[in-house]
Amino acid sequence: MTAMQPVEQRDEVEMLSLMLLIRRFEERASQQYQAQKIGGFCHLYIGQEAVVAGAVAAVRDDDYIITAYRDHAHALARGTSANACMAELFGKETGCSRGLGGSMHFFDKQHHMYGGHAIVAAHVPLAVGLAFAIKYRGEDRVTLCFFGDGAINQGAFHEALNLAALYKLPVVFICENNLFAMGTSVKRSTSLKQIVDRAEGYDIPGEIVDGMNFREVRDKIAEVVDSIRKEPHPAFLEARTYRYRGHSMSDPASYRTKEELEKYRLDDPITRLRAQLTREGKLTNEQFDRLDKQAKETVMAAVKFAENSPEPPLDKLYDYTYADGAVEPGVPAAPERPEGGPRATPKQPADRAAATEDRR
Amino acid sequence: MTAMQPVEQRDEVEMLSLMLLIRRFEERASQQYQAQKIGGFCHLYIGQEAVVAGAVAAVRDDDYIITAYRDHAHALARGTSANACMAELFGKETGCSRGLGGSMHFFDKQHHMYGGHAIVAAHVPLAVGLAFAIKYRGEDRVTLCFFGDGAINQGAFHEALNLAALYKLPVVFICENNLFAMGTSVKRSTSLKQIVDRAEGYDIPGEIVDGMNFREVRDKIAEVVDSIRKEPHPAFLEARTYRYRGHSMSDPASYRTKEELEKYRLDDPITRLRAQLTREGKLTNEQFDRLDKQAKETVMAAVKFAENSPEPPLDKLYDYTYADGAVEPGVPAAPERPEGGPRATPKQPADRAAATEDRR
Amino acid sequence: MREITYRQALNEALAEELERDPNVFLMGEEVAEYQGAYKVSHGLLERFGPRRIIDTPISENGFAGLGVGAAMVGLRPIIEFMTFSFSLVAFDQVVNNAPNMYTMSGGQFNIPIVFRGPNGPAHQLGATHSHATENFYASVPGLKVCAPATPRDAKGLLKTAVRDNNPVLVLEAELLYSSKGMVEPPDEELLIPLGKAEVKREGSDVSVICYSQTVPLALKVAAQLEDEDISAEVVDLRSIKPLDEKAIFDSVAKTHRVVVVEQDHPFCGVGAEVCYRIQKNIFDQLDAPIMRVSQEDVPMPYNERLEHAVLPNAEKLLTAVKQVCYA
Amino acid sequence: MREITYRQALNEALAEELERDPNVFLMGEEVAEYQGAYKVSHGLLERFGPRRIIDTPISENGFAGLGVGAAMVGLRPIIEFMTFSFSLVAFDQVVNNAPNMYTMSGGQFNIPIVFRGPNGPAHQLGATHSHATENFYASVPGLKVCAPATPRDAKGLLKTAVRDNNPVLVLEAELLYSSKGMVEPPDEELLIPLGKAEVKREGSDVSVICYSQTVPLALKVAAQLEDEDISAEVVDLRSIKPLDEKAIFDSVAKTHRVVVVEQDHPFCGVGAEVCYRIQKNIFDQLDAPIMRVSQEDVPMPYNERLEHAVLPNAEKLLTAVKQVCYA
Ligand SMILES: Cc1ncc(C[n+]2csc(CCOP(=O)(O)OP(=O)(O)O)c2C)c(N)n1
Ligand SMILES: Cc1ncc(C[n+]2csc(CCOP(=O)(O)OP(=O)(O)O)c2C)c(N)n1
Ligand SMILES: [Mg+2]
Ligand SMILES: [Mg+2]
Repeated sequence: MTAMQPVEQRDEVEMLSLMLLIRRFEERASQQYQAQKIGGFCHLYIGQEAVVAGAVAAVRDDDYIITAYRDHAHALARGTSANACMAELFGKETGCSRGLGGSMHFFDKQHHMYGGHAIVAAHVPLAVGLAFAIKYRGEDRVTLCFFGDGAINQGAFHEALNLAALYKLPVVFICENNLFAMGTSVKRSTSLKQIVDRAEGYDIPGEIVDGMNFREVRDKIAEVVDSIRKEPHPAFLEARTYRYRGHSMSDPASYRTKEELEKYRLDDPITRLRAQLTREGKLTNEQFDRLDKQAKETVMAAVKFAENSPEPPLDKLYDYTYADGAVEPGVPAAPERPEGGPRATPKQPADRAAATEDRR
Repeated sequence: MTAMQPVEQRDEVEMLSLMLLIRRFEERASQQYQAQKIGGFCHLYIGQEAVVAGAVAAVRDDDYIITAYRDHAHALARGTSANACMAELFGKETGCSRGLGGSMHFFDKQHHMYGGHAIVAAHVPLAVGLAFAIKYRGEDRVTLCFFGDGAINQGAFHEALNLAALYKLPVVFICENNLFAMGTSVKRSTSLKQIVDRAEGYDIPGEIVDGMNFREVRDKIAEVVDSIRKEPHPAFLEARTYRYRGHSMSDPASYRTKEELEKYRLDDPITRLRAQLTREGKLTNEQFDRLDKQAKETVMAAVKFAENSPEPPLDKLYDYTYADGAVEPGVPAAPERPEGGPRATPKQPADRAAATEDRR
Repeated sequence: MREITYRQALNEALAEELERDPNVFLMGEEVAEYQGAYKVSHGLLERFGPRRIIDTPISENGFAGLGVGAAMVGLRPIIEFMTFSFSLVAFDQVVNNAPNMYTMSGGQFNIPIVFRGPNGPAHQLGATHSHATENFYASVPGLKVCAPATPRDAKGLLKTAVRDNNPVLVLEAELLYSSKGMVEPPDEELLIPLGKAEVKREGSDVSVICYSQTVPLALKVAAQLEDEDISAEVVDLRSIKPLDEKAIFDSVAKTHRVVVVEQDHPFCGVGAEVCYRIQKNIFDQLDAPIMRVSQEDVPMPYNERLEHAVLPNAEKLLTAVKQVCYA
Repeated sequence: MREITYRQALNEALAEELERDPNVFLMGEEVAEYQGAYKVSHGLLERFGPRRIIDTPISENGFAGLGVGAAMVGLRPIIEFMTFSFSLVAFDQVVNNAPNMYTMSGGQFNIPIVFRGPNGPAHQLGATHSHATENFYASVPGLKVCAPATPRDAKGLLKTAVRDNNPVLVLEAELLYSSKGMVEPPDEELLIPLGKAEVKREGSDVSVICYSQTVPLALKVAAQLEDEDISAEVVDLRSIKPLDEKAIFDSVAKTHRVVVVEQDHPFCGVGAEVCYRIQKNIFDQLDAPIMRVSQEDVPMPYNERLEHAVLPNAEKLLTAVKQVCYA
């Protein structure tokens, strides 16, 4: 890797705001989940905010980002509105995935957020595909691929890393090591002393960063990304972090001690960046409180927005299975639509879903 | 790994005979394939004999062995008769898999040969399961798992190695690196400078051996196995070797040079062991010729045996889908048998394969 | 008999079989220390120890294969998939290694393994987490597949599966884990054979063929139909493969009308197979076309209302029954 | 029109689409330097270079996923599985990521990808290498599946698949790679729509519904049946999904008797689906139960004679036709 280069970096106070927004968003999501406004699974990122904030602070808006199911923060960090995120959790049509994806499947094409993927490690090959497309087109973008410590023991992870290394693709693999995959500690899932060593098995340069420290994450990713833009190659970062909450809403997290949790809480990424900025005279207590208040208000407004948004219409049920059209006209597009559905499909009038026949 | 320990080793002249038997068997198989006595795919091991011979010379008869589809040699090395091997290639009932497996699926329970597996790397988890059973039962056996250089980029390989390391299972992963996976050279399939480095990614001890040198393979495996018997753990060996023939019978192997092939032929494992033994006064030319003649005769006899053996009977078509019986009586065993089949299945008279209804 | 939950019934089955046979072990993600993602293995680690109740990393293909390998030398693994949606990353081990080994080895290696875990849509888990895999697996020769709907069937089928000498998939119903039902006391050995359906409600006008999560649905609709003077017979397949043709045919011979209500997707699903068998064998008994009620042929949406619309539900089943009854 | 092989037809389709659209690339094991394991991609590396014709390691799940990711940002990958038996290790990417993405993203990301390669039993390759995967994939919403039988269909369907905005599986027939047929000259654009069957032979007594490797079989048997005064109509589905119900129903309305001859396993197979649709929609048109001829429901044995007995073959098809014709 080349020596560190200065990069244009986003304002740190702005990034602190982002971390606050993420924190407040998820606290509120947790509350709304308990109130049964949100269904399915819901995995909170609280405690890990410095990782994604540091990452987006180090890259351009048109770089690609992709992650697993603990993904609210990644969308928010990318610029997806709190409204669209909350509405997605509520399953509303105004959600970032139109209410069809849910908590685990956030997508935002406009902001180059490529999901939200719920099969552990299955998105790592996708990330390599995004990076492949960058190189194929001769662009200087970079793909950031986030995943958990539990993902590194999946076959998909392995195949993807080897391919990325072999084809020298511009992708940063960022392992958010929060020490646990559900109730399984890293020590019980991985034969290695430290996760980053696995990168050696592919000849991919790897480093460890303190995932509770916004600046360290940002600077390390900036350095890596700078090197990649000059000459595409993969890189691996192990970001050591911690989730304060259980794996998902239903997990009491009894597999870890109160002391451990408290230790990490003392190292809180928001408190830490706040202290750094305050110490350096870049932030007053009043400013911080204002930012926090703003974050809370944004999130409250998002809850209202979500509540008042419409549900996805029933008559569009068949609209999101097959994309319309084809490069050439004359090729029928969507099979299996019910008759008389909202969109005309004149080419296959008889061809409706067999299961649908009983549904009027 | 502990220091090398002397092991009870098989007689070297006997092992040279084995290598000759493998060589002559495969030459004859190649000829019979061309004469269309053998169907399907047929992958020859010629050139790699020292690897499997060295391996079996270093372990006990009751240790477990499992490999991929280039498996004739592994069965022969384990003690499966040339008759049973050739009959299998001919698809005869006397074959080691009753003519149902074919070249890629040799099995021999009696000789602890657990296959013969044709999906690349899919047998590596099986090997870990064999090793798991050893440890579960508190035995001191070892599992030897053979696979090619092409297998190390499959997800199954990765997951299996991590599991073996995590559970400290008694298995030796032996990568028969013959430099090519079909037409793809290792350099084009793997991001690493040397395959053995991948073992580090699992904290598994790894070493390279000269796979053309019987004694080196044997001694290294003996050393590793000795260490494993004392305290179960996985180990990794990269055996550098070469296949003289194409990937399968239909491959002209035009992706490599004549010079490369010639270079390796000069390093022939049989010639090498013969020279060592001759130099040491343990083998005369006459003895060697006799051994070779014996090998050829055994193989010729095997062809005759195979030719004269019966085909698996048609009326047993449904006999090998479900194993009979259960631990407890009263549970119907095999579903979907045609009516009036050779075996009584009174429990489900109406339950015959739908597809079979038209076959009388 | 006493009333226990489906979850408890599975737990008892596991405990009894672990107790009975030292070759049986349970392996999967979070089955031990966490007591099971859905608590099916609650208490087993404490009782049987870490040698036999084994947590794994997230490596379904790896540990499914480990199980098959261990079964080759006589162990009897029970492999838990946290859900069968995750079995898709282990697909090759389940459909290639487990069921083919017995054939490929000419009968030398049978694979006495159980793959189990919740299968089918649960509640708002979205497209990746709502797979109903029964038609995939039932189409593979060498596998047996069952999908119990009641605590009693869950216990009896799982115990039988563990004792079977072949790979058996026990597809559990996540939404039924907390449902209750009468089950024989633990000192009475309960084994329910694979391949035997059960008439869960007698009727004379129409056969509603169902399994797993569609059984309570069918029973509910059957009760509703009573008010409209339609007498529905509810046939719970219990096993998908082997399929109990006789029980199906017996019911159809009585009612002459059939609706299959299945939790998988329609295309090449269980309903299609049942339909083929009926029309092929007792064509003349049919007074109306067979209808199926299944998932709509779309990936599962997250939104609750849409999910309900995609699932087989009471409205759809009622409509289908009336249609085959020309009511 | 000129006569070319099925292999050549596929090769032309690939070359024409690579030529037409710079977003199209071909990736898979041995597709480039080796010229394809079955030589389907012969000459393409030389013509289009290593940027667009890309050899991979043996990592099906990895490069299938790579393709899906590249398709998310507008590339149009053609992913070759050396055979579809090896697609089973990539099953999760093919059935979870490719078809679900469009739904899960609320319509933001469609996945214009082609997965192609030989599918179904070839000749004595044994249980692991003989998988017919069409019923697996056709049951998954969001995928389209075609299985051409002639050079013309192979070319026209593959070209259409590349231009489709959704994941399409092109299941090729290894045993037909060297078969010949008439195809439009290269300067005439040949696109055959997905979801359109073709009557490959007109007849009036019985509809034989087939696809891929069973089409030549059906045609051969139809010719034999002529001698016995049975006029068989041969309907080549060409696409499994979407399924051309209309073409099927039109033929059945004419013949009133149906045999489906499929290359997959019977249980939850294509034949079951076709049967359901027919009886459901035109029950009254049927003069006899529908019969299917498929693989026997056993893992494929290596022995040639047994393999022949397991496969759908002429004897079985003849018997089935006579049975539905009560002849
Ligand atoms: C293939 C697969 N197996 C199992 C699961 C169930 N599961 C969801 S998240 C998870 C733990 C993942 O842990 P990690 O990768 O460390 O991420 P974290 O939750 O800590 O962010 C598991 C086992 C899944 N979604 N996919
Ligand atoms: C999953 C899978 N993908 C592809 C194949 C086709 N295939 C058979 S052997 C082979 C090459 C394997 O090479 P290697 O592992 O080096 O073993 P060698 O043939 O050199 O002994 C390939 C690609 C397969 N059998 N399984
Ligand atoms: Mg984690
Ligand atoms: Mg090799």
